[in-house]
Amino acid sequence: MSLANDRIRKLLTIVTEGAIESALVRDLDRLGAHGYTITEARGKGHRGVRNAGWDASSNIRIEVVCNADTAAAISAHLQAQYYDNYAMIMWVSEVEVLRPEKF
Amino acid sequence: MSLANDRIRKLLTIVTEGAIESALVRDLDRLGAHGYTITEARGKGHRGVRNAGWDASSNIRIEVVCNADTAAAISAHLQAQYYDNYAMIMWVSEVEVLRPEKF
Amino acid sequence: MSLANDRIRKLLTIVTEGAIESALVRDLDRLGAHGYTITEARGKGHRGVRNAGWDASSNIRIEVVCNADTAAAISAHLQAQYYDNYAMIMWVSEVEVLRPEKF
Amino acid sequence: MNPIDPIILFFLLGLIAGLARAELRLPAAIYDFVSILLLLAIGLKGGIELAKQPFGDLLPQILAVLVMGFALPLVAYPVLRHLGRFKRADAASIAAHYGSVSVGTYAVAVAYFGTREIFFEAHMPLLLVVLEVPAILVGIVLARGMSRETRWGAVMHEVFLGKGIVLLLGGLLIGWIAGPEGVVSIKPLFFDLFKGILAIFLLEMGLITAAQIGSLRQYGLFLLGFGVVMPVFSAVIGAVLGWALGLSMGGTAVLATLAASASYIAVPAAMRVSVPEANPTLSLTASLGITFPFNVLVGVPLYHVMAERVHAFLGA
Amino acid sequence: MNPIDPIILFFLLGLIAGLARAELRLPAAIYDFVSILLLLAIGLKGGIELAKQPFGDLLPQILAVLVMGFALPLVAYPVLRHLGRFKRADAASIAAHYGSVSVGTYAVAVAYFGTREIFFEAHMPLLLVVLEVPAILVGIVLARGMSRETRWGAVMHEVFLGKGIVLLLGGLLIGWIAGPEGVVSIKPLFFDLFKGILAIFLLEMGLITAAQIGSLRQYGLFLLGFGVVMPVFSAVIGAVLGWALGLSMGGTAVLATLAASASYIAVPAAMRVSVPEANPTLSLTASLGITFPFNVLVGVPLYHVMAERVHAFLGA
Amino acid sequence: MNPIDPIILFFLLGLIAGLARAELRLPAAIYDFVSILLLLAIGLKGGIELAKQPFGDLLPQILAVLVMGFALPLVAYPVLRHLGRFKRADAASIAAHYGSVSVGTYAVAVAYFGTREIFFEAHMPLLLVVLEVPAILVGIVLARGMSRETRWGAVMHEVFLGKGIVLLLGGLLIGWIAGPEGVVSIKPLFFDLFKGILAIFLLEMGLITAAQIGSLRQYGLFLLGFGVVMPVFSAVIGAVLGWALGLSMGGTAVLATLAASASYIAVPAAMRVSVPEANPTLSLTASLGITFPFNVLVGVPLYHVMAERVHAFLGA
Ligand SMILES: Nc1ncnc2c1ncn2[C@@H]1O[C@H](COP(=O)(O)O)[C@@H](O)[C@H]1O
Ligand SMILES: Nc1ncnc2c1ncn2[C@@H]1O[C@H](COP(=O)(O)O)[C@@H](O)[C@H]1O
Ligand SMILES: Nc1ncnc2c1ncn2[C@@H]1O[C@H](COP(=O)(O)O)[C@@H](O)[C@H]1O
Ligand code: NA
Ligand code: NA
Ligand code: NA
Repeated sequence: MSLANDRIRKLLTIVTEGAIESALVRDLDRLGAHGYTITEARGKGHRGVRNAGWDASSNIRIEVVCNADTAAAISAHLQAQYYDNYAMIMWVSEVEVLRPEKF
Repeated sequence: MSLANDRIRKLLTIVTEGAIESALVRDLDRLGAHGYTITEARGKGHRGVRNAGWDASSNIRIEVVCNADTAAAISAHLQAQYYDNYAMIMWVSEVEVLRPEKF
Repeated sequence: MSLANDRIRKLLTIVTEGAIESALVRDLDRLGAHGYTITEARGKGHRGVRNAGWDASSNIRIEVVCNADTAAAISAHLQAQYYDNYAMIMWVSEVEVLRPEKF
Repeated sequence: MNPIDPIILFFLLGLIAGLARAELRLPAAIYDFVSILLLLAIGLKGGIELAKQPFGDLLPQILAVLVMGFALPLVAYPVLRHLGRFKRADAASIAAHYGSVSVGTYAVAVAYFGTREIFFEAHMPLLLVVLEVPAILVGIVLARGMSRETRWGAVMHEVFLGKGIVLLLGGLLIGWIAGPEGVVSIKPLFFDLFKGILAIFLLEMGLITAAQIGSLRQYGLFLLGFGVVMPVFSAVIGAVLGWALGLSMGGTAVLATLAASASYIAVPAAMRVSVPEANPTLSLTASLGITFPFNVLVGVPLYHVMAERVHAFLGA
Repeated sequence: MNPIDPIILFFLLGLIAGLARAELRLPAAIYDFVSILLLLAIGLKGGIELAKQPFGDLLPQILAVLVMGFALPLVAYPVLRHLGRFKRADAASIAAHYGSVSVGTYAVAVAYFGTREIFFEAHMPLLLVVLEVPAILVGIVLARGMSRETRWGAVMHEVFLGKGIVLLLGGLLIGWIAGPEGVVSIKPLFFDLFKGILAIFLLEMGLITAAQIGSLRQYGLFLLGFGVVMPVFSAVIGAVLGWALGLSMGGTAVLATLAASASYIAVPAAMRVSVPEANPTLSLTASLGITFPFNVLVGVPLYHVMAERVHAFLGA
Repeated sequence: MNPIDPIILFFLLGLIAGLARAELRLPAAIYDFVSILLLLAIGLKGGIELAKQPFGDLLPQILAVLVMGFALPLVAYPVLRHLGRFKRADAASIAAHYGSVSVGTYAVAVAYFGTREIFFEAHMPLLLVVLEVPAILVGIVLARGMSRETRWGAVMHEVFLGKGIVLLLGGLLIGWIAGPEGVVSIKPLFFDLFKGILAIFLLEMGLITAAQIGSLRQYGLFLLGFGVVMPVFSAVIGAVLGWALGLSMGGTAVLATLAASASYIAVPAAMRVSVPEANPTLSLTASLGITFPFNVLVGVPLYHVMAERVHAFLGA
C-alpha cells in the first residue's frame, strides 16, 4: 500500500441505537478518542428493521478516527458493554489522515 | 496489514436515488445481505446535482457489510439492474468486523 | 489484497462546518472531482462540540471518490485554505469502484 | 381589479431567490410536512362535500373525467414522439406527466377562486384523485406495450399506494365519514392555515423550479413550446368537458386547470419505478420548470376567462 | 349518537396505510415537532387550571395517584413472570410500561370528552405527570433488586430529564405562572391547533403501530391477551380510585383511561438505559401494537361507560 | 403590574433544560422552519405598513439608522481591541455582531409592547433590515483593511443573499405589494400563530444559549462585561436617535432594542466566510450566551424605561 505509515490510523464505524448516544459519547471521551462524527441512520440487522420513524427505532452511525490502541480499547469496551443488549454493529478500516498529530 | 484474516469482510457503499429504496432493500435481502444501514444524502455526479430538496432529488447512501461473495453478487446485480437508468455509484472496501459470525 | 489495480481509487472523507459547503463544492468541481456525496452530521473535535442544533453548529460530511492525483490536489488545497480557520478533518482510504471510467 | 394574490408572490420570491443562488433552503422534512398538510386538507374539503350529496349523482362526472385522463396522454404522446423526436420511453413518460394532475396547481386555483368568491363545485378533489391515475397507466403501456414483463403488481402498488393518492383519498374518506360537524375540531389546522401553508409550499416550489430551469437550456425550444401549448390545449378540452357535464362556470375553470396541470409528485415516482429508462430530468424540466410557473402565473386567470367564454358561447 | 371522531380516523388511516405498505412516511423531525407541541399544550392546559386553585387541595389526589402508580406494575409483574413465563427483565420492563401512562391516549380521551362536552377536572395533566414516574422506578427495582450496582444517578437523569417529563412539567409551570390571561397570546398555536396536531400525531402513530403489529405473531397469544385485559383491569382500579377521590364522572373516566394506558415514550427510553437486557420489541409490541389501538378505538368509550356505572352504583 | 410574558418562560425552560442536560433537542429542521416563519411574518407586518404610507417620508429615518449601523461597530472595535486585547479579526467580528441586530430580540420586543398595547411605528421591520447590513461591511473592513484581496463579490453575496435578509426583505415586499387586504388569507399562519411560534423558537434559543454558556468561563470577565455594557450603551444611542427622529415612545424603545441587540444569524454566517480567522465561539458566546438572555430578560423592559425617560427629559 502506498500510505505513509505514520499517517495511518484506524477508522471505527459504529451503528447502534440512538437511545444510547449520550452514554456512548461519554465512553468515547473516556477511552481517549479525540473526536467523533455522528450521522442519523436507519437500517436492518439481527434485531430487525429500525426505520427511524420515531425515537425508539432510530439509529446513529458514529465514526471515530484514532490510533490502533484506542480503537482496540473502544471496540473491546463496546463489545463487553453493549453488544449483548443493544442493536449494534461495528467495523474497522485503515485510513490515512492529513494531520497525524490531531488524532 | 494487521487485520486477522477471518475477520475481514467487504463494506459495500451504494449512493443512489431515494425513489428505489424499497426495491433495493428487497434485492439486498434476497441476495444474502444480513443487514444494511441507510443515511439520507445529497450530491452530484454524472446525472447532475441531486440536492435532496424534495422527493425526486433525494439520494440515499446504503452500507452493507458482507462476505466477498455476497458483495460480488450484489454489485453484479445492481450493475445489471440499475446502473443504466438510475443515478447510482458504488464502491467497495475491506473492513475488519468484530463478530464475524454476524455477517 | 485482492483488488484489481485499475479499479482502485481514493475515497476522501471530509467532515467540516456546514457554513462553507458552497465554497467547498466549488473547489471540488474546480479541482477535478467528478462527483461528491454529502450527509448532514454532528460531532466533536478540537474545536469543541458541534451538535447541529442550528446553522452555526452544523457539520457536513463529504465523500469524494477520485484518482490519487485528484485526492492529493484536493487535500493539499483544503489543508492550505481551510484547516487553520475551520473545524475540519479529512481522511483517505482505498476503495474499489465498479465502473472505473466514471471517476 | 383584484390584487395580486400573496401566495403567487411567495412563489416568485422562491423563484428569484433560487435564481440568485440565495442561501435559502427549506429542510426536506418541512417540504414533506407542508405537502402532507395540503394533500390532507384538499381531501378533507372534498370529503365533507361528498357527505352532503348522493355519490350516485357524481358517477357520470367521474366516468367522463376518467375518459379524459386516458385520452390526454394519448394525444400528447404522438406529438412528443414525432414532432419532439423523443425516445419512446421519454415521450411516454412526459405524456403521463401531462395527462395527470398537479395538486399544487389545483391549490393555487382554489385560492384564486376563493379570493374572488367565485363558486365552484365542492367535489372537485374527487375529480382530482380520479385524474391522477389513468395517465400513469397509459404512460406505462405506451412505453412498454402490454408486455408480459411489466410487473403490474408493483406498478399498481406504486400508483395507488403513493403518498399523494393515499393522503388525498384518506382525507376524502375521513371528511366523508366525519362530515362537516365532525371536522370542525381540526378546522384550524387544515382549513384556517391552508393558504399560509400553501404560501410556504409555493416558496419551496419556487426554489425547486429555479433549480429545474437550469436544465432548460439543454433541452431547447420544443420542450418550452410543449410546456405552454399542451396545458392550454388540455384546458380547452377540460373547459368544454366541464360545460358539457353541467358544471358551474367556476367548476369549469377548475376542471380546465386540472386538465392543464402537469404532475410532479405521483407520476415522477411511478415512472421512476415502472419506466426507469425514461429520463426524469426531461419530464421534470417540462412540468416543473415550464408548466407549473406558467399555470400559476398565467394559466389560472387564463382558464378563468376561457371558462367564462365557453359558458357564454355554448350557453349556460 | 355521536359521530366518529375524525382523529380516530386519522389513526386508522395510518394503520391501514402502514399495513398496506403504502409509500407514506412522516419525517422523524415532524413526529418530534408534533409530540413536542402536544406535550407542551397538555402541560399548559393543566398549568392554567392550577393557577386557579390552591395547590394544597390537590395533594391528597396526587398522593393517591402516586400510590396507584407504584401498585399497578407490582400487580402486572407476577402475572407476566409466572403466567406469561417472561424473563425477569422482560416482565419488569413490560410491567413498567403498563404502570406508567401514554400521553397520546390521554390526548385522545381529552378530545373524546371535549367533543361530548363532558366535564372533567382540569388538573388532570398534573396527575398525568405524577403517574409517569413511579412505574419506572418499580420496573428497575423489579429487574435488578435494590442492587448497589444500579447507577441511580443515571436512572434519575433518564426519568426526570427525559423529553416527556421536561415538556409536560415545563408547560405546567409556564401555564401556572403566566395564568389564563398570560397564555392568551399563544393560544392559537397550542390550543386552537391542538386537535389538528393530534390528528397528524395519530396518523404517524398508526404507521408505527402497523410496523409493530408485524412482530405480534412472534410473541403469541399471551401478549395479546395481556395487552387487552391489563388495561381494562387498570381502568377499573382507576375508576374506583377516581370515584373515591371525589372526581366528577368525566374526571373518573379520564383517570381510568390514564391507568389503562401504557407508555411508549418515557418508559421505553428509561428501560433501554436502565434495564438494557429487557427486549424492547416485546414491550413495544404490547403497548403500541395492542394496547394503544385498543384504548383509542375501544377503551376510551368503554372507560366512559365504566365511570358512569361506578358513579351510579357507588353513588355520587 | 403586567404578568410575566409566557414566551420569556419558554426561553427559561429551554435554558434550564439545557443547563440540566435534559434529553431535549429540537430537530434542526424545526428550528429552520420556525425561524423562516418568524422572518417572513416580521417582514410581512412591516410591508403591510409600508403599503399605507409614502416611502419618501421614511427616507430620513432610513439614512439616520444606516449611519448608526456604521457607527456602532466603530465604537465597539477599539474597546474590544485595546481594553479586551482581542486579536484584530476577533475584535472586528465581535464588533460586527453588536453593530448588527437580532431578529429574535426584536420579536421579543414586539411581543412585549404588543402585550402592553404600547404603540410603536409599524415600519420598524424596515429599519431592522436596514440595520442588518452595515455592521457586516464595517467588520470586514476592520479585519482586512480595504485590501484588494477581499472578494467583495462573495461578501456581498453572503450579506444580501443570506437567509435572514432574503426572507425579511421578501416578506416586506410581499406585504407591500399585496397590502393589508391581500394578506388577510395568510394571516392565520403568519400573524395569529406568531407568538406561539416565537415561544417554540425561544425554547430552542434557550437550549442553544445553555450550550454557549459552557464556553463562557473560558473567555472570562471582560466578555461578560462587554456583553452587558455594550447593549446598554447602544440602547442609549438608539433611544436618543429615536427621539431625534420624532419616533413615538414605543418606537424609540424598539429602536433602542434594535441597537442593543447583537446578531447571531446573519453576521456569524457572513464572518465565517469573509473573516474566517475570527473565532466564532468568541462572538457567539458574547451575543448568544450573554447579550441575548440579558436583552430578553432585562434589556427590553429597561429600554422601555429608557425611552420613557428620554421622551420625558428631552420633550415629546
Ligand atoms: N451487515 C450489515 N451491514 C451494514 N449495516 C448493518 C449490518 N447489520 C446491521 N447493520 C446496522 O446495525 C444496526 C444494528 O444491527 P443488529 O444489532 O444486527 O440489529 C442495524 O439496524 C443496521 O443499521
Ligand atoms: N465521484 C463521486 N464521489 C462521491 N460520490 C459520488 C461521486 N459521483 C457520484 N456520486 C454520488 O452518487 C450519486 C449518483 O451519481 P451519478 O449516477 O454519477 O449521478 C450522486 O448524486 C452523488 O451523490
Ligand atoms: N477523531 C475524529 N474522528 C471522527 N471525527 C472527528 C474526529 N475529530 C474531529 N472529527 C469531526 O470533525 C469535526 C471538526 O473537527 P475539529 O476541526 O477537530 O473540531 C468535528 O466536529 C467532528 O465531527
Ligand atoms: Na393534466
Ligand atoms: Na397505565
Ligand atoms: Na446592535
